[in-house]
Amino acid sequence: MKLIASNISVIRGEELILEDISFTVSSNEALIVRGANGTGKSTLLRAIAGLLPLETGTFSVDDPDNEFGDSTHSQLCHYLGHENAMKPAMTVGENLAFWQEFAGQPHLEIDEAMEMVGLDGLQDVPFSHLSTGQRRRISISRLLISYRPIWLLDEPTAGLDAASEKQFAKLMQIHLEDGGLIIAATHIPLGLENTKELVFGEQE
Amino acid sequence: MSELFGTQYFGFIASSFGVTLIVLLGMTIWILMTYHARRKALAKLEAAGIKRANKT
Amino acid sequence: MTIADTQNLPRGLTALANPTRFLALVRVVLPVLTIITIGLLAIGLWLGFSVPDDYQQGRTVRIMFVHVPSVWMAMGAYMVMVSGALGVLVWRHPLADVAARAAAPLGACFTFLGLATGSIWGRPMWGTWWVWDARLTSFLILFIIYLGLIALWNSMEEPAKSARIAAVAILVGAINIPIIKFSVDWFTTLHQPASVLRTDGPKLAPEFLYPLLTMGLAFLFLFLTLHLMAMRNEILRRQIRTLQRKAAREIRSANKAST
Amino acid sequence: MIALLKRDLKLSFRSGGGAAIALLFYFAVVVSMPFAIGPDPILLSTIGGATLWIGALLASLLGLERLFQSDAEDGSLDQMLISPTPLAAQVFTKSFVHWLVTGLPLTLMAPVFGLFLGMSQNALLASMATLAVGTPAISFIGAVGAAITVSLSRGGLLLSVLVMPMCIPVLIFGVGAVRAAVTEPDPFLPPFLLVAAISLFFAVIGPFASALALRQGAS
Repeated sequence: MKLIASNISVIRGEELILEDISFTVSSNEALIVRGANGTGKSTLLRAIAGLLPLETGTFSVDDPDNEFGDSTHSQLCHYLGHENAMKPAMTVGENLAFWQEFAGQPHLEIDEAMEMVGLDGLQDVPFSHLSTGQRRRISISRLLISYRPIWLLDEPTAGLDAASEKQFAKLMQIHLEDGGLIIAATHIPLGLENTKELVFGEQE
Repeated sequence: MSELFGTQYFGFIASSFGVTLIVLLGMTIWILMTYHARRKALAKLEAAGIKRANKT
Repeated sequence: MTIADTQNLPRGLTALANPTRFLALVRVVLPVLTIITIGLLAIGLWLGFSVPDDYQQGRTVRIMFVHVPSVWMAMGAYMVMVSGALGVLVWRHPLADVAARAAAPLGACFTFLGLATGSIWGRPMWGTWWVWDARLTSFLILFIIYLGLIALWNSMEEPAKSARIAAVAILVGAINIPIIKFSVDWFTTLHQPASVLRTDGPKLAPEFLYPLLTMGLAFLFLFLTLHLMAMRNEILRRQIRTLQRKAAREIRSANKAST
Repeated sequence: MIALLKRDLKLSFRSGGGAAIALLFYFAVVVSMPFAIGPDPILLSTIGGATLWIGALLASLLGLERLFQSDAEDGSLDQMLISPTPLAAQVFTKSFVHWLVTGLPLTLMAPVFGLFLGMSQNALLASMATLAVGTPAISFIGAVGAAITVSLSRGGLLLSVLVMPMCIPVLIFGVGAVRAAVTEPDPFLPPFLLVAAISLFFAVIGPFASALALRQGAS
């Protein structure tokens, strides 16, 4: 499976933030998008996820063995933004149960996913009681409870300590080995092997 | 035209045309004023802009 | 909205897509429009005052020469906004939002005029300044819709994103106007049947019709002139905004370079 | 969608949920009316239907501002925009939950509050019927207003100004039906059915318009 981006340009507000960007990412591969703040890393991820209209260019998915039927590329994506997309008033278990039922294609069990991020046992704790690091890890576990081949990660390791970072790198590695692909916008090296780079802002 | 004045309806006709005149004139003047104000601001910015472009 | 995505526009509109060319066009057309407007206003007023009194309403019928055109233009302005909204959402025309945004204050003014002259016209006939009759009430609601849209535009920062959100608001307003009209008619049965806007053609004696239509045309050209000027102001406002943002960015990069 | 329905219902009754507050606000508006107008039952009963309806309108508008605001703030809105379920269906669900949490309780409590206003038996039944059929329209129209103002700073005030003109037909026919139920010659059914028609109309138009507004606001 491949995600192909051909001469993408996106306008946000009035400024042309992305101009004529093309790349391909195939299964078991990760694309690391680097560059200074405001050079369009998040814009690219939001554009792939379908949250931003494209001025020119298209995204297409090359799916040889027709594994995913006719769903559009944005329906094959998990988008992990700066926000955690969890309701503080509800408990962790309720939040994850909602997202598993809402997103469809259930993958890991909730307890299993929470164990993978090392937070097993917090099911009945209201989300508001968690620390920022724990909240981030719970929103990462959301990626595990329903299956999407493409992971779009915006500053995934923000708010994580060293141990959780290594743990998250392991999870990403497993996702790649399962035939998934990752596009991550980050400054900190993620410690993944098979990666490609896309650098913004420094070329000129 | 002459028999128009002095009738008790004169007040109403005058006031309705008066209101129309005031509102339409007011709108036109308001648009012209903003036009000139913005022209001046634009000119100032462009002038400053040009200077800044040379400096860096 | 770059110029690139307007190639699917009808030929004429593409030419207007570029703001600078539009400003040049405005500079040429404005004087002509102003002369026509003043001319029509003069003829209309002169005709209006030289016409004999109406047997029923006496002299106050002359107020109609101002009230009815204002009402027409109030609705006309909303039509311009609806086409602007469609221009933004369907063709993504860069000037569509400018046209819609420029038309709103004008529409609000004409609606206010329609209300003011309507209530003054009603005063001698019905004895009170405000009467809850169908047309005046629906124009009161239209006035609130206009003010709501103007408040919406003012509260939004980025013209590009706010253009599409405002366009949705305009279209939702447009869908509601017939419903509001129907409910207001049901709510009120007092107002005399609209003498001019009848389906079987104007009931008015011909000598009243000519001044009315002239004044109608005069108001139309007045609206067009003011609308073009308001659009020019809006384009200038956006150019100023872009320059200010560019200046801020240059200072930021200048600071970075110097630290 | 069912998941969204369950979650939003659960959320409304948790801390910060809109359910109880809207009902209390409704109670405050209705009870304050006799203090303003005086205890005379004849006068109160004539404006009873209107008070119940204006109270319901204001109480519904109160709860609408947070309809999409909370999702936008914590990032859920982005996930909703990406999910395969059509956005219009999600908006329909959220508006329906808003009606369940504010519109329905108001309708059920209307007869109780009507007693304070000295309304007759017919009037109480009529206002309950019209509110039951009319409050959904307010939720669906309000959802459009909420979607339009979600990305604005002080969206709440603007929401009411934008939504108020759209709710006037519902108000006119709603209160008209209540008055018709009391005064003999006027038929109750036509205005009542018109309110129902408006509700159904906005049940379809509202979600699509809101989805369009939400999608534009996301970029």
